[in-house]
Amino acid sequence: MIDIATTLIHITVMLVMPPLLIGVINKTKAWSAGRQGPPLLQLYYDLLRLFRKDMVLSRTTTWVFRAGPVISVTAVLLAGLLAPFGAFDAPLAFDGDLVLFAYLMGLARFFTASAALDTGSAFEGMGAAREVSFASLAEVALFMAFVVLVRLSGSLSLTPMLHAPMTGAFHGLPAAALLLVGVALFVVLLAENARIPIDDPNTHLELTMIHEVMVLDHSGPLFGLVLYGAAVKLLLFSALLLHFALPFTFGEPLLDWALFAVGLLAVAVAVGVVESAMARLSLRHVPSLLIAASVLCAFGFFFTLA
Amino acid sequence: MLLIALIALPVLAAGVAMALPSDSWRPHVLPVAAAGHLALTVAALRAPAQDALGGWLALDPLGRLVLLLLSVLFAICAIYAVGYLRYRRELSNRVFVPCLLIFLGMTSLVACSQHLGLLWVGVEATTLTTAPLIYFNRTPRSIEATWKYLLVGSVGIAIALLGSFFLAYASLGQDSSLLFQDLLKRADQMNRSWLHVAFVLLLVGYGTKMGLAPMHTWKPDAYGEAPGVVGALLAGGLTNCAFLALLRVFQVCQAAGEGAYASRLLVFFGLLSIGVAAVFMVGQRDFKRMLAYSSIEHMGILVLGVGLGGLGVLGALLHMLNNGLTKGVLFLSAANIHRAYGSKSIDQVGGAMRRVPLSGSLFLLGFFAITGSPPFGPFVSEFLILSRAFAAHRFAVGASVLVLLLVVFVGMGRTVLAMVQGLPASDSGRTNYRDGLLTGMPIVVSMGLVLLLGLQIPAPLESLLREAAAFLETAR
Amino acid sequence: MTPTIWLDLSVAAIVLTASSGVPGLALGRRSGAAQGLASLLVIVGSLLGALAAVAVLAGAAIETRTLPGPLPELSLHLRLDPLAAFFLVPVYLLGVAGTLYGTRYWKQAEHPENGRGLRLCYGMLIAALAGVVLAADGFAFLMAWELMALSAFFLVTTEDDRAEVQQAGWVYLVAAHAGTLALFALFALLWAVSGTLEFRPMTSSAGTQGATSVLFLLALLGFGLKAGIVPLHFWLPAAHADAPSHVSALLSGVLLKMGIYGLLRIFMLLPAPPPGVGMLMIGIGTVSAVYGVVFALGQHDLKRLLAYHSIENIGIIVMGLGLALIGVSAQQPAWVALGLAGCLLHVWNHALFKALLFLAAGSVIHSAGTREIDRLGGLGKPMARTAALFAIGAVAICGLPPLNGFASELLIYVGLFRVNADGASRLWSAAPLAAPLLAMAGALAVACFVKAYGTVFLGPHRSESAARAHEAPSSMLLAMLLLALPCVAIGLLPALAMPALDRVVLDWIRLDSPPPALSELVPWMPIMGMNAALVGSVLAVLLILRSRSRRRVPAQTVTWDCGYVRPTATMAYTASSFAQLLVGLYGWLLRSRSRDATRTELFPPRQHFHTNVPEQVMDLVLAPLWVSFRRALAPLRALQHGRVQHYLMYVLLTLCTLLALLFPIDELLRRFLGW
Amino acid sequence: MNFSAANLLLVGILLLNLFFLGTSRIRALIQAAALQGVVLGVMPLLIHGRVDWNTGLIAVATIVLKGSVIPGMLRRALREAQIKREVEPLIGLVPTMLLGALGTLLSIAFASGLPLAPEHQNLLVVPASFSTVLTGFLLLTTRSKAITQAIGYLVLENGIFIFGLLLLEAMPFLVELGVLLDLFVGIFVVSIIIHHINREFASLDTRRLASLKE
Repeated sequence: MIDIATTLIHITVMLVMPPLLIGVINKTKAWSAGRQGPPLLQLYYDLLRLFRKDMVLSRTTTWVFRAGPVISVTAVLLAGLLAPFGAFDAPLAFDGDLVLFAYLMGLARFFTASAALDTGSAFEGMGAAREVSFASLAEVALFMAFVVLVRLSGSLSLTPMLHAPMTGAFHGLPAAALLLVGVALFVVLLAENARIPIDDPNTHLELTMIHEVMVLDHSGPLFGLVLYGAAVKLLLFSALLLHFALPFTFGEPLLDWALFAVGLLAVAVAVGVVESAMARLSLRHVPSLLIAASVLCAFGFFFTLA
Repeated sequence: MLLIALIALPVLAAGVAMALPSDSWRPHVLPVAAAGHLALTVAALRAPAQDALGGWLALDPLGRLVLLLLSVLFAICAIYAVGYLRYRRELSNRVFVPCLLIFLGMTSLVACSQHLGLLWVGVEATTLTTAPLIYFNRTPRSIEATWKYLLVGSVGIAIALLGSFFLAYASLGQDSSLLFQDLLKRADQMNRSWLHVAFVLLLVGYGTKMGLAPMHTWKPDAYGEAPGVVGALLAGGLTNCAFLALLRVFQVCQAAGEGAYASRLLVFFGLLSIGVAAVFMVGQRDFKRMLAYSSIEHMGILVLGVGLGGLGVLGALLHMLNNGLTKGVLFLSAANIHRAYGSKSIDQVGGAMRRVPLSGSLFLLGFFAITGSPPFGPFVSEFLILSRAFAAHRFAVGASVLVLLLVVFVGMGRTVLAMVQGLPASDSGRTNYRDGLLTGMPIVVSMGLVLLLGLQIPAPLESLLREAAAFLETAR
Repeated sequence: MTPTIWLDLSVAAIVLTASSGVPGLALGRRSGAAQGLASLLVIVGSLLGALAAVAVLAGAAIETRTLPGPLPELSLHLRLDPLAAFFLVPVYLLGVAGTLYGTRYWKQAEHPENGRGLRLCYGMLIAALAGVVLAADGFAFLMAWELMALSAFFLVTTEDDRAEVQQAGWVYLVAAHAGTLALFALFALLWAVSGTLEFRPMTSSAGTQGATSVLFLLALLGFGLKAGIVPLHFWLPAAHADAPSHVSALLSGVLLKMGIYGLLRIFMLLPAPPPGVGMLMIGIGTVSAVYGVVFALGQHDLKRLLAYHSIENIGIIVMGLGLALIGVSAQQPAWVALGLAGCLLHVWNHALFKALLFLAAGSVIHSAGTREIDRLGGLGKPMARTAALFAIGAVAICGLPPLNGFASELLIYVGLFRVNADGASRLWSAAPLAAPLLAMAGALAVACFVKAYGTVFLGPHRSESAARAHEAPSSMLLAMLLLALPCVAIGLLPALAMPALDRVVLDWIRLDSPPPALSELVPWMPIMGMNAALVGSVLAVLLILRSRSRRRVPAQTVTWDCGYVRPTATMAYTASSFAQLLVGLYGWLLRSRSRDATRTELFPPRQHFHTNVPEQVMDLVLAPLWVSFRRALAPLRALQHGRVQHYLMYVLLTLCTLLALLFPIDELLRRFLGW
Repeated sequence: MNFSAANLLLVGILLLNLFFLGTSRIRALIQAAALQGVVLGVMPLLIHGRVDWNTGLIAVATIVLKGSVIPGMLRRALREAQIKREVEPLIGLVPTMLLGALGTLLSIAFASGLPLAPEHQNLLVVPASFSTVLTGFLLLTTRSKAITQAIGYLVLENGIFIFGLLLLEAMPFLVELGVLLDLFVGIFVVSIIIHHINREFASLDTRRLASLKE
């Protein structure tokens, strides 16, 4: 049955591919910097190593510290079941799943940040504070985008919503609205996944980090879960974005999957390019960027009203 | 005979009290006389309508209502007075006690009298008998208060007399009797312009006695300086006598078809009184004067209700009872707090709920009752009056009353809570006063009555109220 | 059974709870027996009442009864319909939990002075709350309403020896009385317009159009003051923060909801409102939600923080109500169903998790002795159970799956998006814009509760008192568990709550076409599946980790913290610093006042930094207004200046004016010349 | 015949009012009050026309009370209060006189608006009573000494009494006596209080009685 097949592919892609994206990003950055860079599969190696390592726990911590990464990975993976990949329906699609998608991310955030505070370290506290603060603005942009999409597609479920652009039924203002939403979603992607210009994943000054600094104390399998979860999150948002970047389908499953995979890698490259081209914004200016994203979507909404 | 006994008994008791030599025994005449009077009142209320002195004395529903209130309130105050006077041994009560009794007699006379002139004589007599009561403390401030009370009150009463003459003259002509039922009969032939002038004069005159703004000026002084028990009797008894007189005049006006004009004036003075009271209650530091202004406010509510007519009248009559009894609670408990701290300024008084728990709590409850909180009586009557305002499409009136009530609540509440809450200030004067049976129980009783009126008005009383309202409305 | 038993049960419950505190007055100031008896009475009464409520929600017939009032015109009507039953459930649940909690939290032996009064008013309050929802006419409603306000006032001022408590109680009292007066007007007007005090749906005749809008505004004022919607919330934070915790739980859990109940009840009576009303409600709700959570972020006091979150959640509830009203005006049963269901379910949910949080906060205060978040910390170790319960409440209040907050917010989201999806360009097509703001409120709530939970229960101890903290006694834990379990149950299996909601919606709605069942509007099956998967897999992974670490015991060390050998509590991130970024972002709204002594000399001495967020409406609007009002009155007070001559002058002037009015001046001149 | 004589006396009363407002000496004030009392005592006989028991008794009582007893009490109060015999008006004498005159004119105009019973036509009773009441008020509001205010109250009562003359038939005898009695007791109590004021404050200046405010 094709459905089962799709689901299986969906899950495998979601489980297997994420670390590759990170690899691609780093490779891109390395090349543009004229360096050799780590191998594409570096993260896979890291993960394997981490899962084999022992844990070191701070005496200050409680169960929250351990539950944090677990819950966030689980939440993100479950959210992945709701996001349609390319031309295919998501394994689960129902009215209102968009809310569940966003709120599962929120759950992940809650426990990541709590786990960070559990260590009682000033740096991790800083990271947690920034994470939750910026997320509150990213959330607005995300839901604004949803509002526009619901308006255009007339449906309350991610799958039909995101497939709407592919129907190519939109011209004029609605099309413009879609474009704006796409841009906004890209910004959200950068923010949610702690990429430049919002955050610099491999800076070496803890004071300026957001996501990386939250997990300073995690080690061994826990740290592995954290890294993996981050990668999956990146994949999911890229998948959302792809519906705007490549709004068409061949109608032929294999080709479509190929297209989707290529698309994901392309997004990774794009992220990498952005990271090598741009500098990190100072924290003061991050909010304005996110607000700008929401404003774009607001324009989109008014286009749809017209 | 019953009616004459109602008036004579207290006067005789006054004589007895005057004759008694000992200051410590004399007060006990009060409860005895009060009990007798209460018994007579109940008998009179049960007995069929009767009259005495050729119809000059009779009990119509209005009179019954007022008489009942007076008798009950006096009984409460009489018991309290015994306890109170024990704390004031330094002062002779040779004048005080007899005057209280005469006051009872005269108010009963007002309640029973059916004759324009006799009514006036009664009211004037109450004025004169209360002057020594206000002067009980023998301080310069109390003299000042008495002087103002006497002067303003007497002038007001004089104007009322002129008004009565005018009313008499307006109906001059055929058989010239000044009995109210005759006046009502002849109302339609009355001369309009005389009637108008008469109503104005009587309104100002008896309004002064009632304490309607702007003729209220004597009230804060008198209530502030008089002993609490006197304040209770003035606020709950005397004012209602004046209200009764006003009602009778209003009735005549209605019978003459001038109800609209009279109602307009009543509503106006009602609003004005509530407003003035509100202004002076905000930031009032002397709690007895605050109670005086509260009394002004409620007189305003009474005339407002009557002016609005319909259910408003029923509400006003009910409110007369509620206000009288609640004022009893407030003045008596305030007096206890005054005793306990030796001051009536909220700068010295604080934490009364801890220093005198019973009086403090009763004072707080009384505050909630008088500001129209259920389950107490005033809530019911005020709700009736306000609903009437809206039902009569007097939206502006209703709205402004509500706003003013809020201001009153804020002003009064600030003072009351400052008194009862918190810890007693260490420097505030300690006195030998403690809540006792005699000074506590009467207040509890009247609080209970207020609660009863709010939950379930006894059937006989209800029918009495309805008769009275109907009696007032018949002329309309 | 006879169909009249349920209302009788409710009345019995009212009597039992109302009288619960009375025997205690007779017993001694320190007698624990009195407390036990009172608690028993409350619990028994609550169980009876809850039984009746559940029965009606489960489909028992609607009953009405008339009790004698002070006057025949004012007899008291009672009515137990689904809406009332729905609100009765949290009343009694929280009543039981709070009473259980109180037996240890407010031991008579430890509070001989105010313990009895507290219990008396506690029972009274529960009874009054039940009375409010059962009342079926304006008079009975007002009566119960004001009783509720008064007993709540006495509860708030339990510790009236503290100045801030007096102030909080006073502001609350004034706000409550203002609201009651507005309701006075509301019901008087209703009486005048519809001709009866009983709650009967008004027939929208021609004359009532103007009256309807006035009634709506009065209701918004009167009930809004109670519900604490912005800007009528000014009394709320102080009152809820300064009351004893199990009282705060009741106040914020159910008392606020009475404002919502009142609005729902009034909208049952009024004819269908214009769509503008619904939009207005959604606007108010959104503003309240964001305002509440933003101010919560700025708080340093655990209970004030929770109090501001009540404003946020009331905002969410009002959004649902507004959605339902839009549905009514747009004749869209689905919108009504979703909006109303979201509103109602969130009423339940907020009652549950907010009470849970207040009780947990109470345990913290009880054992650590301070409400200052920054002086707590690391309580997760000594108070593991309390911490876990607080965590449940925190996740739930952030509306995160798999707990109950998500279910109700999902209903509202779906409703908003549905308006968005099948709405032509009409006035209400702007409504969906509320969704992103609701999302923002949610995200900010996450930030706020990460701050609260992380600073209070996680990290190092920030003070001696925190270090000495101990676990709460079992009765208090039991009370919290009583609230936490429903949170989890509704969260994991939201479908269970739907039949009750359907019944209320069906009874409330007044449209030509009946509303679709909620289970058709929102697919609960996949959601419950996701919940199960989430919980299951998390537990599985945790078990794997545990077994693994049993095999290979993880090394214990200090927090790495970039190489500090001996990290101290002062190095940990404080709640204030945690919120700093957002507080700065919303500085234009918060106007946080900071007092820091930044020195510049070489060896600066010990320095202090202190910030606080004032309560805007109170400090910046009402207080100055009142002051200027009093200043305006001052000259008038000169009228009573003690000169008897002038007093007599007033009399004379009044007299002359009235007489002059009798005689128009031209008339007077004519006669004078003619004479 | 009688009526014109009555009018004559009424005009006299009007003049007395002006004198009340004009004089600066308290003793003179008391004299004038006494005189007015006597005049009032005569009035009933003139207006009533014939002399019968009621009117006679009322006349006698009036003359005795208003003419001698009450003025006597006031004199005693004045004597034992060792004070300046000056009136000490709060506003000047002349303005008060002018006010009084204006008041008289207005009351005449006002009275002309009220229809009189046939038997009382062209009788100055109403204007006279009005202006007397007004005079009393002016004394009460513009004079500072307690005793002068007492006199003002007395004059006020006189004004009302004048109007009462129109009602001799209507108002029963008892009431008339009751009124007189009340007035008497009133003045009596007032003079007692004056006595106390004098003892407490060593003065009758009511400007000192202003400690109770707001």
